[in-house]
Amino acid sequence: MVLLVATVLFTLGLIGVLTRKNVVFMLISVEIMLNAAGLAFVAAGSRWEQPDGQVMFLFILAMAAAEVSVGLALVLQIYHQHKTLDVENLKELKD
Amino acid sequence: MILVWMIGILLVGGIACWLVAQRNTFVCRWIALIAVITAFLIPVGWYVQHQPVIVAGDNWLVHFQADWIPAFGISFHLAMDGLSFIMLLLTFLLGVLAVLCSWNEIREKTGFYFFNLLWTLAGIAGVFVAMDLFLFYFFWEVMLVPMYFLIAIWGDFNRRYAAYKFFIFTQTGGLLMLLSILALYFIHGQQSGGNYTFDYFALLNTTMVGATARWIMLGFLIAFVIKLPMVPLHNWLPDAHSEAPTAGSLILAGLLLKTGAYGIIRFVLPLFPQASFDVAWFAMLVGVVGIVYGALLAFAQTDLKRLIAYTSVSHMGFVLLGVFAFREIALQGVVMQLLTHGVSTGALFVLAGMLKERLHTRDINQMGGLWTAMPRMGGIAMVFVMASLGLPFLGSFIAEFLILMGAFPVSPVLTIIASGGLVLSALYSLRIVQKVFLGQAQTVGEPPRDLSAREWVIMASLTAAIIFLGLYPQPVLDMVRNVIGEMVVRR
Amino acid sequence: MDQLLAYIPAFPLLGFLILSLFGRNLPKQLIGVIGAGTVCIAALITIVVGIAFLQTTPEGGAFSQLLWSWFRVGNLSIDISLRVDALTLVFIFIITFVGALIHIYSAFFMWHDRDYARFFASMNLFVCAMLLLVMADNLVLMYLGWEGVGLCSYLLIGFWYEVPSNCRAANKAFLITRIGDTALLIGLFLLFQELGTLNIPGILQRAPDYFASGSSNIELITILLLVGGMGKSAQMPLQTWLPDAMAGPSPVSALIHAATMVTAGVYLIARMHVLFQLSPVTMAIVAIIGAITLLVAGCSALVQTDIKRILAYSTISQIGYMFLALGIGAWSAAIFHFFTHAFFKALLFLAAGVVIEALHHEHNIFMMGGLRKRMPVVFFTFLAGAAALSALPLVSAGFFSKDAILWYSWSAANGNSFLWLIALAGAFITALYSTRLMLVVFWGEMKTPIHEQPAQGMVIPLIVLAFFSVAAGFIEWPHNMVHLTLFSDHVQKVLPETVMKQGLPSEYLFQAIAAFMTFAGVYMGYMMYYGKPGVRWQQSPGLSATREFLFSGWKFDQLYQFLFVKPFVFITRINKSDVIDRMYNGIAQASLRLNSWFSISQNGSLRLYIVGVLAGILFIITLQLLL
Amino acid sequence: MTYQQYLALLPFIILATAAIVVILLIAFRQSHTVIQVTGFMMMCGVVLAMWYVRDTLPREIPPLFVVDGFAALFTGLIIFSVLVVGLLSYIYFEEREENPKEYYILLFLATLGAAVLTISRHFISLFIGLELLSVSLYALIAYLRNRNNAVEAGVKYLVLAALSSAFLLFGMALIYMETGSMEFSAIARAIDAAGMSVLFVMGIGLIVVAIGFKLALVPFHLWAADVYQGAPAPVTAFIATVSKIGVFAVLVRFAEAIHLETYPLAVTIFTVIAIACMIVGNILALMQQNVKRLLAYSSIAHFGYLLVAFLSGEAGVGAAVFYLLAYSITLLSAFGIITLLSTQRRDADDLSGYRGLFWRSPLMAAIFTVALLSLAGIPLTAGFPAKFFILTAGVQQNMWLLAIVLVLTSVIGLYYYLRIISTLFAAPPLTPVKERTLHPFFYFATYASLVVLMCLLAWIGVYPGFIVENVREFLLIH
Repeated sequence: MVLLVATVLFTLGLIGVLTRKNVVFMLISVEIMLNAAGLAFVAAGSRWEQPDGQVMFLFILAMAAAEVSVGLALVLQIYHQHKTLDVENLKELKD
Repeated sequence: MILVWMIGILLVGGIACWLVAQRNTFVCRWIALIAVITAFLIPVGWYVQHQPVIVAGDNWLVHFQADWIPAFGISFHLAMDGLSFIMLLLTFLLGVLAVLCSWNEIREKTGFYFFNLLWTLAGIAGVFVAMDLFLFYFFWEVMLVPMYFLIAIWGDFNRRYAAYKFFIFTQTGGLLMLLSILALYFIHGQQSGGNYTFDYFALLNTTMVGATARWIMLGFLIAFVIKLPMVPLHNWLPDAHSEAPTAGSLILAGLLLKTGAYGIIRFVLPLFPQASFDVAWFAMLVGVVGIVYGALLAFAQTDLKRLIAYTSVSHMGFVLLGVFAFREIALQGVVMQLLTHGVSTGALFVLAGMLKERLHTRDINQMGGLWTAMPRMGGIAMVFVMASLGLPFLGSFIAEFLILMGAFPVSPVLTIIASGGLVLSALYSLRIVQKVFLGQAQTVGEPPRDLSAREWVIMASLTAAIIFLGLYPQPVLDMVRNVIGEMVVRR
Repeated sequence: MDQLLAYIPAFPLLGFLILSLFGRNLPKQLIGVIGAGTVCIAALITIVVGIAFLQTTPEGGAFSQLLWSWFRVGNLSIDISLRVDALTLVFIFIITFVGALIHIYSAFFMWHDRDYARFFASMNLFVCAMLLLVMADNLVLMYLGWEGVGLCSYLLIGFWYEVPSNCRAANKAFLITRIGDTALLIGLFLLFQELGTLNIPGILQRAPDYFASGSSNIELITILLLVGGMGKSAQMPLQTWLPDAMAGPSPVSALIHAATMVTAGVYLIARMHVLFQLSPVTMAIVAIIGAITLLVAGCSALVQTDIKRILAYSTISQIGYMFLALGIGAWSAAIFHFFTHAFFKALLFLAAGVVIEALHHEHNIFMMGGLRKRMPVVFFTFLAGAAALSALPLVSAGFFSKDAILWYSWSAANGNSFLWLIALAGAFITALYSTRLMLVVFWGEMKTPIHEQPAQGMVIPLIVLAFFSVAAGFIEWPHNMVHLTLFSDHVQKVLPETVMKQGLPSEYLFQAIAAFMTFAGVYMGYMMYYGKPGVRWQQSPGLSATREFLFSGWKFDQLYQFLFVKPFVFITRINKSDVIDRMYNGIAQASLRLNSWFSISQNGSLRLYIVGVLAGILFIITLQLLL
Repeated sequence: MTYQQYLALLPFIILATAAIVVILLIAFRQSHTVIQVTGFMMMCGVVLAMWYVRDTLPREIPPLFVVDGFAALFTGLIIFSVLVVGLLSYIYFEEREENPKEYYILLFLATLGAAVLTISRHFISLFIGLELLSVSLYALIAYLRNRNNAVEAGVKYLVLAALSSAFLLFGMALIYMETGSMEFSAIARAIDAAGMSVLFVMGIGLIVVAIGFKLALVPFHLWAADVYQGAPAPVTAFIATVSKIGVFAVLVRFAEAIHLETYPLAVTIFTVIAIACMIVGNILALMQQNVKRLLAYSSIAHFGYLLVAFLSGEAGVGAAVFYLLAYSITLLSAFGIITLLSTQRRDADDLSGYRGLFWRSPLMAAIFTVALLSLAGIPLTAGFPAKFFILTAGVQQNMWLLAIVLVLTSVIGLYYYLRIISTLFAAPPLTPVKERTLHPFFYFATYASLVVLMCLLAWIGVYPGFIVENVREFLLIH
């Protein structure tokens, strides 16, 4: 049941990443996905009555935080350089 | 041990050339020359010592074996029999000439040039004596890379294209052969109860069922016929030959093609007697097609070196015909053909190089009437043109005569068509003489000078070789008799 | 005596080596001495050997000498070894003796040429090769000589290489003969496959009990050999090269394209007579080819205007006679005709050379004329030659040999009236064009001034040859006249006697008819050409068309152009840049296109990349759900 | 935890301290050189430690880690690569205006992450290692933020990496849900007991996605070229070697634990991916004019080859290790050349810049040539035995399809390697490029180390026996 919710959440996040053009929103959507995964872990942990699921969730939180911090730093840089956050403008690197 | 010395001297000499050339290119040339000559003298001297052994006809004259990668049953195993010996002599003879004829042709980057030249020779020599399949493949590749550089750096206008084509064609074949080698390796390993080895003599007594054998054999065969080259896999050859520097063409035509034929004789026939016998008729057919097709193309060319290149396509067709006739006479003829074609076509390429040096063109329509200015070169050219159309008392005749003689009982029709190739060969060969040396002199300005002393030495030695082979081929035939004989009884 | 044989070809070879290596640095006198001298020595040795042979026929009927073993592979073993029997003796005598005369002649004839040394080098090499051809005791060595003479004829036809037409002629000669040679080679393969040897004595001795007479194999072998012979001897349909070969200097035409090389085919067939006797069909073919050739070539000779081309065509037709003789099994007659023909045809060519030189390289007979008074020596020698050619009875060598052929062409077992008639017609034509030649060149008023008389050194060979072309016949008389048959006695040590029909009319009758035809030819020629050279021909259009047709050698060249040369050149031209190359370029193109397609995906858009990842996931998931 | 276990972890502890030490040094305002040298020392320390504890292996540290010969091999490989990368970084960053010090922290953290991956036998350690690696990589890639495209590359990598780790996590969660354990061995046991279910298979699939992303396998390869191009040359080297080695290590370990080769499904997937990698990678590189991108594509292809070894199971591991060794040496020397040639403004990634290099500085060109030949797998270079062993493994398992595809695609690959080589040897442009003489000592140190790498390539190429033996020996420790 909870797994289902997690799956839905995950899918939503995925859709968000796909549809959004703005880097910040993309990051947010990724966060949603990560948390969906976390939720899944918690669910699994509760299923087997183990603490590991929740432990894992903590790790996920930490990692998400680190990731977001780096991500936002990069976003700032992008804004400085491109004066926009639209990923469609990030196309200097290509064949 | 002498085999190791031979190869080692070349490798070391090559590096020495490269290093010395920074200061003094003159010394570097001499180093190269001396290195090759010593390498040449080693087998000769050995022959002078051990003559009786050869006459006695023990197949394997010299052995050298050392561990290399024991984990995979790979050993550094060199051995020489009559066939290898003959090929080695050819290799070093042409090697010396190659060094000589690039004496003045190569102006810049001399050191690196001779490095590549010597390493190519080393690789070729290795191919002729390697008796461990891994080692064989190793040398097979080693001779390509320096050759690639020779073409790509010192080549003619269109060199890069030619170099790619050469390398990629041969590499494709090589990798397929590698696959086959591996397959053979495992099959043998499983048969002999976990004795995994790449050793030629061990693998010789591997038994395989028809289909497997045929596939594995194809892997080897493709690699070798690409080198040979066999129509329709010959397309790398005209470009490579025509773009390479003189010495490059000399080595390509004189030696690299031979490695293909050598491979067939040494590996394909003994390892897969039955399988190769099954494809024999097809191979002979393709060989004959090659003879005719190459001749037609040769006749059409106007670029001298390209013309000569196609003639070797035609001549190598004879090799294919002869090898797969599985007759002693034919196989002996094939060995002769390897020698004589090496000498004669090599000589023609050297001539083409000399002409290019003088006239700065390879287009035969811009030549003509050169006999007046260069009677010596004309005479020499006449000799080798006659060799390429198979005139008796020149070695090529013996070769082609034996091949056809041997192939005739096997397949009269194909042999007759192949003999028709002799007429075609007359067509294109005479065209060379007529376009280049006969007719009205076309060159404006002062006439080109005749052969210099150095060039005279080169051509004279080649001429002597081809005539000797034509009038007294017996030593060669004796030398390979046992090898061939074994081959014939195997199948 | 055996040990002498090697020296016969060795001396010319020596001359060749010296001249080709150092020739450019030697004084002309020395070159001439070496060039002619070596051949003269060879001739002397030949005569010594010949005398020895005639005194005591060696056991086995031949001298033989093994020089060294050439190559031995499996059951094939070929030696470099020489063998001289009665037949060979005739040939080497002609080669060396006539050759020596011609060399002496050329020493003066070529004096002003830039490439004096090259000329003599090639000539010596030719003599050497020709000697090897006839002295070889196995067919491979013979083939060596066979190809060698081909090479030399190529070199000498194209001797004046600045003129492109000469080179073309040389190529043509080499290629057409090469076709024959290849057939011959295949013949050798088949022969070896059947008999397991290529040794001439071996073959001759094994063949009869191996082959059933007329079995397909032997027929095939002999036909292949015959084609080889046809190529060298310029018989139909491979005759077209010989007239063009006249591009070479006159001595060359005399030696190679009249006396010796072109008769190699005759030699081959005579040499292999055992095989030919075993194959009646081939024999018939040989006879017919000879007959046709002699007629066709004779007709062409009638209308040529170039003096050397006339002689060339006449050569073809005379060799036609020899083939006819061979075909009907008149072996000794054929060889005898070769013997006499060598003298008078060489003579004619050399004399023609003198005339041409004297008239500023004028080849057209209608620009000559009136030389009778001015160049008496040449006139008389030429007369002797022409007489022999047209076989004037009893006063010319030609009569004795040709009369024998005419007689046998009816009386021999394989002969018949048809062949006889053709031969007769040939005789008539021969007489006609010989007369035409004589009259147009030597009578009438002079059209081109003479600018030099021949040197003494050139005249002497003429006289010697003239003597022989009169006297050479007297060693072999028809049976019904004088019982003197030295030649056939000699030759028949090797060649079988001619088998005759039964119940024939008297031989005198035939001789009378032959003589009559000859005189008729001469008379007609006299009627047509005396005083008013060739006028009547030019008038009527129908005739001039025929004349044109004959003049171009029955349009054979055009035919071959159309049948072989043009298609071949076309094929090679269209495929100049190797069709197969397209395939590989195609592969390369394909991978490049693939590359451009793939790199579309690398357009730098992050969202596309995400889609890519998603696609991957979907792919994997679906794969999982499917399996 | 016992003393023995601590001992076993010693190398990794040293590695961790390296990062901290650097932080402290920065706090004390030490110069770049000092940091560089210290870092170098620390890395050597790690290697020594590894050598020191070698005899006590294998050692389990339940539940997270296991330190065995396999781990030792891969860690050694990683550390070796980092040593070279560090060396390259020095001269590279000395040229740049940015303050390079923090760079080393990130470098060592990332290394730690990779190292942890090699010893992890548990999802948590796997996850931690992976994230340690990737988070530091985001920063490393975008380190030279003022150079155009660095940030772009960083963002691209970040978004995609985060996405992939989301998949990884979800996959893990599914598996955990299914098996009730996050330990590889336990999972394997659970599967053997219960058999596979849809969820488990899904989980595996999602994990494969993450792994595939990190290894830049087709179709998760699209980021590779851009990131390689955008990142600073040393970092690119790092991504190409260290991170991939670590991830590959954990992949192998996981596969071994759950006997991946026994699931036909997984084998099929990997086969398809491998073939796709070989083809797409080589084709994409054909006409590429940018050396860094080209190397990216070639690395895609090379991991395709590597998968062949991976698919042939136990037999392949040795081959894979050898291949990774040869591959990393090769790539490092190639990137070394790129670094040496890079100027202040931009990395030397344009092929036209290499025209006629051989006649300008033969040694550099020689190194680069050898590297390229090794990538092409030509004898006399390490690449040849590497490719040979992989083929051997493939043929041994009768994976003919893969073997033949490998052969044909490496022929295609030949073309673009030759293209670069012939550019190196082409006639040089008229304008000579100015030589850099800054910091000669480190410059030549790097130069020398590159020469050493080249010799190493040649040596391994001619005499691979030694390496093969040692690798086998190490692999036996478990």
